[in-house]
Amino acid sequence: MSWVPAHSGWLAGALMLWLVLWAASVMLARREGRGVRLVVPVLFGLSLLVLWEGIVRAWAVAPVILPAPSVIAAKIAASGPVLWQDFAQTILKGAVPGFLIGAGAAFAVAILIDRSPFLQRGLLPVGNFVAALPIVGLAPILVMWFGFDWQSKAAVVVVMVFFPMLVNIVAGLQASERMQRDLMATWGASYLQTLLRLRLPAAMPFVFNGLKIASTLALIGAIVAEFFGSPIYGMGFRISTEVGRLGLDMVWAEIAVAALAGSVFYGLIALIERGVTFWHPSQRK
Amino acid sequence: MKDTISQNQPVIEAKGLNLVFQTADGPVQALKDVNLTVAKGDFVSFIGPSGCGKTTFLRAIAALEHPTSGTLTVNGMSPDEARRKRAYGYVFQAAGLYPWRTIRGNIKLPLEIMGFSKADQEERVQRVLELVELKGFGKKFPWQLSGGMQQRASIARALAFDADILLMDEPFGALDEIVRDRLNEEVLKLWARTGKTIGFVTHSIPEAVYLSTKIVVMSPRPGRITDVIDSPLPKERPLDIRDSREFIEIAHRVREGLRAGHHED
Amino acid sequence: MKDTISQNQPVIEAKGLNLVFQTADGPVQALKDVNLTVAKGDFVSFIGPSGCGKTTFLRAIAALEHPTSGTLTVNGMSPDEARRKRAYGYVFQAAGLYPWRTIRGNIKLPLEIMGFSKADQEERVQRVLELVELKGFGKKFPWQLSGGMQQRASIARALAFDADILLMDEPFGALDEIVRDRLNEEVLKLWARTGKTIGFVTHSIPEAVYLSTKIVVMSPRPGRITDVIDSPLPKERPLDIRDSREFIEIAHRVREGLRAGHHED
Amino acid sequence: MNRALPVLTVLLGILAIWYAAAVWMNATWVFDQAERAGTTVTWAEAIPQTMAQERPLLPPPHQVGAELWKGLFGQAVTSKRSLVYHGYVTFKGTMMGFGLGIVAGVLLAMAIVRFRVMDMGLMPWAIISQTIPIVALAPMIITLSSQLGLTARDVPKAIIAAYLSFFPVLVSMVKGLRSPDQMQLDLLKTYGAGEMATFLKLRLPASMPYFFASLKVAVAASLVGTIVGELPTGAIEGLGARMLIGSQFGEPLIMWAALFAAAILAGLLIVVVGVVERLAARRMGVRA
Amino acid sequence: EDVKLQLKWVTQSQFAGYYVAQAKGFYEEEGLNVTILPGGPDIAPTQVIAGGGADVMVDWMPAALAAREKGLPLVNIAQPFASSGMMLTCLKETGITSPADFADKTLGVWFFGNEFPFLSWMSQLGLKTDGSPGGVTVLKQGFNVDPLLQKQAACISTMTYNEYWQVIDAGIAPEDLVTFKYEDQGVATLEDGLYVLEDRLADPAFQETMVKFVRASMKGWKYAEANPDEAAMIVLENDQTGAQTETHQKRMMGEIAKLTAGSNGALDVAAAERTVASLLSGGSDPVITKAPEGAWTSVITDKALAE
Ligand SMILES: Nc1ncnc2c1ncn2[C@@H]1O[C@H](COP(=O)(O)OP(=O)(O)OP(=O)(O)O)[C@@H](O)[C@H]1O
Ligand SMILES: Nc1ncnc2c1ncn2[C@@H]1O[C@H](COP(=O)(O)OP(=O)(O)OP(=O)(O)O)[C@@H](O)[C@H]1O
Ligand SMILES: Cc1ncc(C[n+]2csc(CCO)c2C)c(N)n1
Ligand SMILES: [Mg+2]
Ligand SMILES: [Mg+2]
Repeated sequence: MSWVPAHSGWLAGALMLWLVLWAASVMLARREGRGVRLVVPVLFGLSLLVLWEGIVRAWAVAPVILPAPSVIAAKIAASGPVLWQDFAQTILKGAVPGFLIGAGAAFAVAILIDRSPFLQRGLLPVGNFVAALPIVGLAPILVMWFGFDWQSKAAVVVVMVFFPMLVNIVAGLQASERMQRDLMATWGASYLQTLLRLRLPAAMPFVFNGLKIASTLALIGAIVAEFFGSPIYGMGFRISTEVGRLGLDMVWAEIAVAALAGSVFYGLIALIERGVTFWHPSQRK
Repeated sequence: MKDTISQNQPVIEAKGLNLVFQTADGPVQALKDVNLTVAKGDFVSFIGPSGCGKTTFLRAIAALEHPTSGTLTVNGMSPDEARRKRAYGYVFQAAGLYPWRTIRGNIKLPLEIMGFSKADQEERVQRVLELVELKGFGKKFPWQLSGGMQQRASIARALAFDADILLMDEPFGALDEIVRDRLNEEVLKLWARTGKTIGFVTHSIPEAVYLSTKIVVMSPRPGRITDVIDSPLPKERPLDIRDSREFIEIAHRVREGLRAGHHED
Repeated sequence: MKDTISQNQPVIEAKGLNLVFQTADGPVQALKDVNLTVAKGDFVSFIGPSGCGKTTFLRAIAALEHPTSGTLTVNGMSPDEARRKRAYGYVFQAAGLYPWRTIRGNIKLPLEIMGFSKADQEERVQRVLELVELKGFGKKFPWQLSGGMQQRASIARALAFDADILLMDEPFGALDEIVRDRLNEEVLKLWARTGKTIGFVTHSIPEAVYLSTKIVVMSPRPGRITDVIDSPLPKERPLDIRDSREFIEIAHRVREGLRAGHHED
Repeated sequence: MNRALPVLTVLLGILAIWYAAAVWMNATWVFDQAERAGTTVTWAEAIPQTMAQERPLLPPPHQVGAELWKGLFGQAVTSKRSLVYHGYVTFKGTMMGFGLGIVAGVLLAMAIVRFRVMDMGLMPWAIISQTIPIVALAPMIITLSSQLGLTARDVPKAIIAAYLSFFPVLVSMVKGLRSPDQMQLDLLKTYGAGEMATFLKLRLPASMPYFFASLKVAVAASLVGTIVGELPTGAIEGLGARMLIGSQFGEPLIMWAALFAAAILAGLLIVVVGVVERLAARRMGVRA
Repeated sequence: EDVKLQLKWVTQSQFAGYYVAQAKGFYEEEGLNVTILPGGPDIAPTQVIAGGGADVMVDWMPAALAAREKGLPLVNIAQPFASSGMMLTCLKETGITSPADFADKTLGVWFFGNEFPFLSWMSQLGLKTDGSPGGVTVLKQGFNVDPLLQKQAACISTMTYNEYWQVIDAGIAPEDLVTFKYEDQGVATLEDGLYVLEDRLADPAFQETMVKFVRASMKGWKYAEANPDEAAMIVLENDQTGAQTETHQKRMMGEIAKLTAGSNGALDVAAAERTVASLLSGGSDPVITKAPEGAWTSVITDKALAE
């Protein structure tokens, strides 16, 4: 590969367009408002795509190495049903149920050990430690245990999600201020009353923090697990197979879907968070 | 007849109270040999430098801390029993409102916990909101109100379930002097109207003198009572009373008491 | 001769000053038609309810805000120029020491930024530490000191580069009354020793009366000056002066001024 | 002592569950084999057999322990059969990625705090970047880096590790660089300080506690990235490669031992970073 | 001269010839400095060579031809493997006795470019692979034989030299297994061949290097065939993970020798054309759509073998 571009026209054009988009972002960023918050990142992303397209075309990069965004876009448009099938398998059947089960189980365990400081003191360091482990290493084992279909993917996601969630929920349950707990005590509130009316609401910012971390983990877990065995559809399956077939445009199409799904997933959690923890200083307008 | 008896029966009675905290650096004697009798309808202020045990004593009364030795009775029973009988309304320095509940929701909270009926809850919320002049603010969230209003809401919350004893730990410490003046006047009115027994912690000498029928001066390391002053001021107290000779004399005595017990830190 | 002239030349002069903030809810007039002349060596207190523009005015003097209209001169020049000439030492309500620097490091900070020589820096740090009686605490970190000591360190920091004008925005608001009394005495001594011009914001009437040669009473919505009181108290002021007739009279006038300008919020 | 007891209890509990699960899961195979051989076994006979299989579905703890011991101490640390050696390879990758991630995170955070466009344009993409499954990019990272003349095997691994570890650093640093309050900023203004002085004397030192707090998360993420990077990218050496080979050649014990070696490495890294954090905190004058 | 060789999979006896040629100094004798790059599950040799990361690669012909259709002009310059080692291994207890019994069963298959022979076989059998009734259910098999042991699949793909023995090692007796070799079913495709990019071959200097490389590699292969145990030990020394075992590799070498036997490196054009035909006959979804032109050349082997 030479450093001198083969088609410098494309490069010049792309650079120009990039500059224009960039300048537009800079100007817009000075303004205030909701629309700006949305438009600027979109422009920013667009400017990167333009640069990418320009570089690929200018140096005539082989499509088996890095396809141009336009090629990827065409592939996405042409492969709707396949992409949907993969999405359904990996995200809807693997990641989402795993996420829900993992988070739910963490919640249940957190409540169960809530009354035992002893168990908490034991489980928290262990949980913190496990949360830092490369759990993905368990993927081949879980595929062996739970079979090829989505169950094993969900299992990987459950394991990956469980500990970060547990740690966050337990921390959240301890997050209420002493003054707030004392108030409950002066009213003679029971454990359950205190839990429902004080500690759970106070824990929500932590819970959502955990959910956000878990949402990206869930996606990675579900996709990686497919590398160790899967039916012949699914995002991880498609990615690994198409790399072997040099179908790089399809690989990028799946990556785009994954990024989109991940962002929507994350955005959804952030939205619910806004609704539930509207009172938290970080959420107030 | 009954009224007179209960008038004379002490509401709070501490005898030889000691309270020691076990900390990593060794024991801390937060209260040492504290003796105090508070009668029904008293307005008792606790004043003293930081760390002298004011908060600890108030918490012990509300059964939030347990004395190491000595006896402490509230309405003739143990603080724990009194708590179960809903004897306390407690107001902390910061308003301590739950940010996820509206003002109305915050005031309702103790009522829900104590199992008041829905109708009764509504009625009481209305009443105390009026009492603290926050009518119309029930649907706001705490952070949408100024500091003074928040503090009034937290007082309303403590009043809603009609506890005998109102304990306030530096309720106005975070407010500016003018707002504080007004709230002081309102607390006095409230006290006059309801006849509650009030325990009040403050750092401000004028505030203590202006409000109280009894001023308890405390001193730290170990936390103990150095002076108890029964105020000769009348029950009716306009703000101007603070420029009167009597007021200034009591204030002087309190200041002297404080200075004597105050070590350089 | 020269001394007399500079004595009479105003250090701070505001004429018809207006300052409007543009906020999401529309414009807020923080200062309206403010006129004030401060002479060299004056100790000016600003007092008034929350939101009356005390902080804004002090910030405008230090060129941290810019007036919408009117003129404001400091030593005969614009606040921006004066800032470049290092005319200001500013002390905020909280000590605002940087926790990652020792006391000595904190005091050095402005000196480093202003490019004083290493030797000069050392010498000045020593001098101001002595001035605020914190000798020997230079190597401590802020959190190892009590609140009062922290506040003294922050004053030392503002003194280190010998600014003409010392601006203090509620410097003792967070401290308890006893500590506050002591620091008030010390500020007075410092003022007497250095002859600096001091602008001082407070919420406390006794504090304002005790410290100032000139008390500026302000009132909110829009922020304006409602009264300027030149104090007849002598320069030498023991703490007891607060029980004197003159003191109580000025305090009364300030309180009346405040009450008049204070609206219910 | 009274901190160790609960942890020990929990660990003992986990061990007990593990043994029970091992018996239950491995028994299937014992009964299957018996059936193929046309004999029958009782549970009493089966249980010892579940404890010593060559290819157990779930190896019991002592088997993993023995294999781990063999891998760690059974040979010279320079041997390719030594888990210490492979642990070191993974450690090197982790550190490279960690360093790269820190640099990238800090630089991006500086740009985001300084330039409003960066804040509005870049921050959402930083979040989106973390929702992309990095493993999908691994093959392309390998070919692209070889295209650019970076043929060293460490490079793609480090890039993957850095990709995962830059994010926590970025988020914390943005928070940290923005942590000085208006008062602290104004104070510097009254001194007539410029942007550079404000950055060096205020923003940077103020961000340090946030920075160090993010390191624990970042180092863990970097380790995950390295192992993920070792799984597919050539399976040459490192703990990830051993896991893969263990899986490929039906040697579950090798896989489990590598998994636990990775856990030990993670533990060590976190402890070390924790100590660094505490030392730094002390230097920065933070209360103990 | 420097030569970089990209393998298709991890270091194992499957590639013994190259490791032997290196260890025994055959490359050195030709004046070559050869770097052997092991592969792995995420490494597509085709992609590596396209990106300039290697000069020559080992791959299966179906994958190379598919890449050629995608616009990556790969050319086979030598074919050390004469026959195919791929087969389907089934559990007898599932009742499978012939390919006719595959219908409605679950079969494990390798993907990542290794799936093409299987797909063309199934289409020749007329079995659908999309999971519809009457067809077969296909699983993407991972890196090991667990799906058979866990009975998640009725049959799995195995190589005669590797996975089959893992099934045996796992305790399943050969009598309990039924195997279908692609070779026997007439659907064999050419496995491990050497491929380079067409445009580079135009350069005479590169041609010369490849001649030397193929000559030395074949010398290595023949040595390995003759000394299987020694060859296996050389492979073991080159395994950097240290996780491979001697028994595995020695046995693998023994089986590999059977596949390289009879090849002097020159491509059997008839076999290549059979491969193409088999791939073209993929029914509705053929692996390649038209017969490739210039996908192999004998220039290199002609010169290398002419002593
Ligand atoms: N939970 C606790 N554990 C250990 N020591 C405590 C605890 N609570 C209070 N103390 C110590 O007991 C002493 C009295 O504290 P207390 O809070 O009652 O003082 P205070 O008079 O309310 O002070 P302030 O004016 O600062 O609120 C202090 O030395 C304090 O450090
Ligand atoms: N940066 C700003 N943007 C918009 N409005 C502001 C800003 N700063 C102050 N204000 C408004 O200007 C008015 C005066 O504020 P300022 O802080 O000067 O009052 P203050 O007298 O110092 O009050 P306090 O006693 O509470 O400190 C207030 O209404 C305030 O809300
Ligand atoms: C994803 C994946 N692809 C292939 C194999 C099996 N495999 C190991 S060696 C070899 C022959 C080609 O070199 C094959 C097919 C696997 N286990 N996993
Ligand atoms: Mg207290
Ligand atoms: Mg102010």
